[in-house]
Amino acid sequence: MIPLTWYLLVAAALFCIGVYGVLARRNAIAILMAIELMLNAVNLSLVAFWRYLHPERTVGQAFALFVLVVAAAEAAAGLALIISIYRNRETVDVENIDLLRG
Amino acid sequence: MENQGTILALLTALIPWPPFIAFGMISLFANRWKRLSHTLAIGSVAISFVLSQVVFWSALRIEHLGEHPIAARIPWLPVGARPLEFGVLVDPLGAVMLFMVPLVSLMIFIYSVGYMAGDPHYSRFFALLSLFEAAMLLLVVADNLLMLFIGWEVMGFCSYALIGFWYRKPSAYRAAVKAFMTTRVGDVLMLLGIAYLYAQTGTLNFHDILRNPETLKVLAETPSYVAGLSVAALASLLLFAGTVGKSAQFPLHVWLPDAMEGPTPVSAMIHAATMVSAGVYTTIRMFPLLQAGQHGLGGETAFWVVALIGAFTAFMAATMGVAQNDIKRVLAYSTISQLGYMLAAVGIGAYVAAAFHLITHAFFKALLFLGSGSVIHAMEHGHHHAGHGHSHEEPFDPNDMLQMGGLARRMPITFWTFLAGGLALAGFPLITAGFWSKDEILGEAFHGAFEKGELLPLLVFLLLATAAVLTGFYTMRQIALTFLGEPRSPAAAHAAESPASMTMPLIILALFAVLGGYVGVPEGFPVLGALFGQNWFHEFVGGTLLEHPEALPFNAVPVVLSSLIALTGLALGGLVYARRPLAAGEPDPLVRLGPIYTFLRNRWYIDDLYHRVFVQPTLWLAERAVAFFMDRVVIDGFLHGVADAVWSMGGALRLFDRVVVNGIGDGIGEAVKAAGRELRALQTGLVQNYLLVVVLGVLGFIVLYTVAPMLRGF
Amino acid sequence: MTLIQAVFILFAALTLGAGLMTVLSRHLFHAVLYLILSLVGVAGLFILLEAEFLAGVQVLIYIGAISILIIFAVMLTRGMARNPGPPLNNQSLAAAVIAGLFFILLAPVLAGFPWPTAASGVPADAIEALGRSLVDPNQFALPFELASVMILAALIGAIFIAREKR
Amino acid sequence: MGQIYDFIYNLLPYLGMWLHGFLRSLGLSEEAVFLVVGLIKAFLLANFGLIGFAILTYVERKIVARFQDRLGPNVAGPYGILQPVADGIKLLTKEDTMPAGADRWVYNLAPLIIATCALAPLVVIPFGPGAIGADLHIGVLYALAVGAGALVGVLMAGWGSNNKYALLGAFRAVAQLISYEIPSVLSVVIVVMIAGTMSTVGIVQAQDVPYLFVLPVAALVFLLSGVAEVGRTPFDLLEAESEIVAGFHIEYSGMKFALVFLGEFVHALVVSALFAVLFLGGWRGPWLPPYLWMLIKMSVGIFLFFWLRATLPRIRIDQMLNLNWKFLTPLMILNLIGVALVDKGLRAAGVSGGMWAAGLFLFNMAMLIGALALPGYLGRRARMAALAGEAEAEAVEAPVAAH
Repeated sequence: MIPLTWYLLVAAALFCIGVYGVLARRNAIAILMAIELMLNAVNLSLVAFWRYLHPERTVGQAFALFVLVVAAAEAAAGLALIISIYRNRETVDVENIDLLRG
Repeated sequence: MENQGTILALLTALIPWPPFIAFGMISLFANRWKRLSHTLAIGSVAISFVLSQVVFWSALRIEHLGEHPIAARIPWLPVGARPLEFGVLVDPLGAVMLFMVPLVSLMIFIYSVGYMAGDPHYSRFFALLSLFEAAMLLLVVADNLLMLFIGWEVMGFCSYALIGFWYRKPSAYRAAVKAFMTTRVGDVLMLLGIAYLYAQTGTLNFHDILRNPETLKVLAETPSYVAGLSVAALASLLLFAGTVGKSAQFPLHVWLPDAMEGPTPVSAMIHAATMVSAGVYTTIRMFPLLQAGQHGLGGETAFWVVALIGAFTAFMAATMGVAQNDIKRVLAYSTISQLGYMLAAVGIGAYVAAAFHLITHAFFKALLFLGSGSVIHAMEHGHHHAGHGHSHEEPFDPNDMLQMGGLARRMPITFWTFLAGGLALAGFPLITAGFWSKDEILGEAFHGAFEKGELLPLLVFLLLATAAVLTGFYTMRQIALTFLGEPRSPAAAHAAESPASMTMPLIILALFAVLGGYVGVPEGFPVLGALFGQNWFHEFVGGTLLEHPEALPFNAVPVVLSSLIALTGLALGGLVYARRPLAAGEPDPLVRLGPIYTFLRNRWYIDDLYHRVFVQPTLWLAERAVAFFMDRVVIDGFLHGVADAVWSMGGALRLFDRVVVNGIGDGIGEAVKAAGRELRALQTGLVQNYLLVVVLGVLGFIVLYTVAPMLRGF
Repeated sequence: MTLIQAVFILFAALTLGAGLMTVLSRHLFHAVLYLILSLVGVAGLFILLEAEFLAGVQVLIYIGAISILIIFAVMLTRGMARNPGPPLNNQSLAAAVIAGLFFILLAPVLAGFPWPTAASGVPADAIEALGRSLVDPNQFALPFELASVMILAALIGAIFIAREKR
Repeated sequence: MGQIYDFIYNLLPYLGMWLHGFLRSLGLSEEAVFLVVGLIKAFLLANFGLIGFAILTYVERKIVARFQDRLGPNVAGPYGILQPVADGIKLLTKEDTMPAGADRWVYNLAPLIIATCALAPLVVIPFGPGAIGADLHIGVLYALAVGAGALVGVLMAGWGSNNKYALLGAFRAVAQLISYEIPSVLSVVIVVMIAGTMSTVGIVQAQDVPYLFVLPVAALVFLLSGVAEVGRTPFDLLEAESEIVAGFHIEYSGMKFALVFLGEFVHALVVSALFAVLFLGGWRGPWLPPYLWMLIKMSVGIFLFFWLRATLPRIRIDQMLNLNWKFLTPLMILNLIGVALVDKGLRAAGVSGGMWAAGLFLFNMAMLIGALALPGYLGRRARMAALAGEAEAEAVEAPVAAH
């Protein structure tokens, strides 16, 4: 049997990888992917908790599903934004998108 | 019974829906179809009105509505052990609101048909108005702070959209943005309060928190580590901040007068009858929390804050109202001032009085606004009527009271209704609703001040009394300038009575403004008291609280006092304006007050202060104040009275200006500028930099909550 | 180490390795492929957790839809993808440190807590129960509706934003 | 006699039992046996796919030839039976080229992924009671999911081979596949809803009446979108020679091309198998042994594919997408809701068995007729409008021409 800790550690690691990606990638799409990674990490821990703490309750899985939906919506909207940005500015490089520079 | 209760709850839950649906349908389908859109809007409000009446009257028949209110909830998000629940709650307080809100709004909706006729964005107006109505009703029937906050914010948006309704006018959209931003300040704090309360109690349901002694006790005894306040006190103060924003209390009152840029029905509905009173309503709702805080740690701090802010605002706004020439701005300031009354009442523990004044005020203030609207309407039409053909040199302002006069003859219905509203506002003894509610507040204050001999009620009483005088004064001034004497402009000369769709609501509201007060006649009152039996309103609404507040024993002194106060104010106004009506082009007699007039006219320069223009006005004011000494001699006897009164305040104000304005004022200004210069470098505009910091913050928290305890363990 | 644990380690390694490559790989298209690989790994872990349904949905939604979407975006913004500059920005080092720290802080907490080891078995009708709970007004009906409305709004918004203005 | 019949009837289960016993007798642990059996099953299924592919190529060419009044392959071996072998040898011996500037790994992996994703669903195809790769209780979902994986392969192929035609082809392919995923998934959902399980075996066992006669709309749409997903005429736009040369696999040759090709055919096989399982009652049938029934039912689907290909012309891409988004998807959503309601209603009324099936069938038929009538009506109106417009135009032009 696999201890719950293993899953949690994997999830945490995946999440941190995602954080790193979000913070360090230049390309907006890449950042989006990193976010997807983070969401997956969350899902993983959700399901792990469901399995080990309350397999008889459906909350864990249900929330994982909701996260999935959110991820889908986020991908759709985010990519649409990125594409329209690309149309206007010929770049999806976050470092060049700094209209708010003080 | 149980069954009936659930049915009632269901009805209650249905109340906010019709306007909301109407909003959707109008904005989607009825866009360029005026008749349909106002039919939809009014129809929907009418439905809500009927529903709420049904609920109200059946709520009356329920024994001990306070203990067993009409309530039902559904789980919204079953998270962990504390599901977020949505639900409806109608306790006595909610019931009276439920009686007032749809009635007033229905009147205003009908009125709008006449007022907005011929506006290009007719449908948008009604769509927004309906959405607003839906939000307001949601707020009233809400059984928890979260729902209340949702309604609250939606109303904020609608207010913004409607103030800026004529967005082509720069002043309009500036006012809109100003209103939105100013209220934001309060709302954020309020949200904090809500979150704090949820974190502490695990529920936002009114009934669970406010009618649950254990919870209150715990809340009152847990320290909040902020200024030595108890959790209850802190939470109630945070929530109160929201009220300060929404109900335009000092120091966040600046937006309300500008909000008059919106169409008049909007001013009547949002900025007089419903939304701004929603702020007060919230405070009244959370009163038990406030009360709990009183006995707990931090003592009466919360009470002091609420009471003083309320009373001071009441006074300040009244003084400002004296010096306005814009008919709507006068009303705006009187609104602020009256709201201050209610909050002051809450602050001195006069729970029922506050609620009472809230209701009556809603009626007569809506009436006044609609009346002024009909006047403005008439002025505009008169202007067109008079003005076609020859051109006008100076831009015409239909709101300027100095341009009016003599309208009483030209538009009798408006005049009489307006008179009724005005007298109610001034608290004309016995025959107006305003008197009873205001009297109850003053009575409570008096009771606390002179019979219990406490300091806070004394201050409150003095401020409120002064404010009452001023109220009477500017009301009379307004009525006189607008309706009496001779027309001072061609427009006024050609003004004509408004259509029935506008006068009808006026009449109905006037009835309530006059008779509404009799539901709260003190029991011991000579003749009338015997006539109406016990103080129904007090008994009913008092039931909302855990321990029923006892009605004050009847005491003639405050009653007489407050009647005198009201009459004095009216008399003064009459002396100055009615005795010898103003001729065209003649300046307002108050100008002779010199600096004080200017000072008031410029609304204490608080706006300027907020625009970080500090120094000049202060110096300027100072030297004028000195000059004021000089020409004091020339001012005749009557002016002495007012002058002395206002002047003695003036001293305090000069101090206020020196210390607050100079010190804090440009202190803040400089600090902000400097900080801006320094921090500018930080704003790279790169999202990821910000994120980096955010994550750092998260790390900080992790350390705080996990690692630190471990270390402490060693 | 039992067989199942070996499988777990395999999937975990797949997930993390691919995830790492996702954020590191210079070429965007490869990044997407690695992302897909990592998602497959997660799906595998789901199966190990006896959440087959989620695993299936994961593959269907993430790999069948989302990653395809991302690939499309990559190709539509080809100017970037063809000749990629340095993949990382100039705060990458700080980011690495912070992410590392994050894990270092997180790990002991997760590992330290005494989690229940032996879990009770998954009920046979887990999937059915899940389905019912999603439409049960006392459980997730409202959030479910909310989610559906949200995704609808997101899609409409996406169409509106990305559409060629003319 | 009876025994022989019984043996033939239950051939596959017997084989399974024998294999299990044999392995146990070798002293393997239960786990190990599980593993080995799994491997063997996988091997068998893969080969089933491969052989099926080989046969299908031949059969298709024969059938299509008959349709077009030709002979078809007839040189290699009697009736050209050995044609597939010849093709195989040719493909194997062909030079394996790699286009310049191709994305090496991606380019090489793509065919593998396509082929694998095509073969994987075979795992959940039941060939009889107890004769299935693995009876997952998310069987159908699994089939759909891994099938979706092929998209990635297609995109990889299109991208990797650094060729604009390939990329365009890949785009088209994915657009088409993803779009038609939706109605097919919806129809599967309907079946799952009625059967109350996602396990393929369970669905087969639930079909006392083949769902073709209970949910005709779903069946039809599933078949239609199946054709589209397999990407065969009339939906073979992803390799429309006339427009984008050969689509995403233009650059592939030799073995890799063979893999892509295999993927396509196996996908067809799988779709028809799923059709058989979901709507034709899978292995169930009188007299004949289950696996034969399964094969027969599969061949029905296959034959339909060939038939369509031989008869219909290719449609335009906009027509294809319109058909999907504006007709099939809404239809399926409505059908889903309707079927759910009718089913609930019938069950609530205590109707079951034949009557229940008849009720659903009637409902579906009504819906189908309505659905088919509507676009016809709309189309007619549009044409009328167009004609009127032309008439006006002429009326306007006439005087102009006179001048």
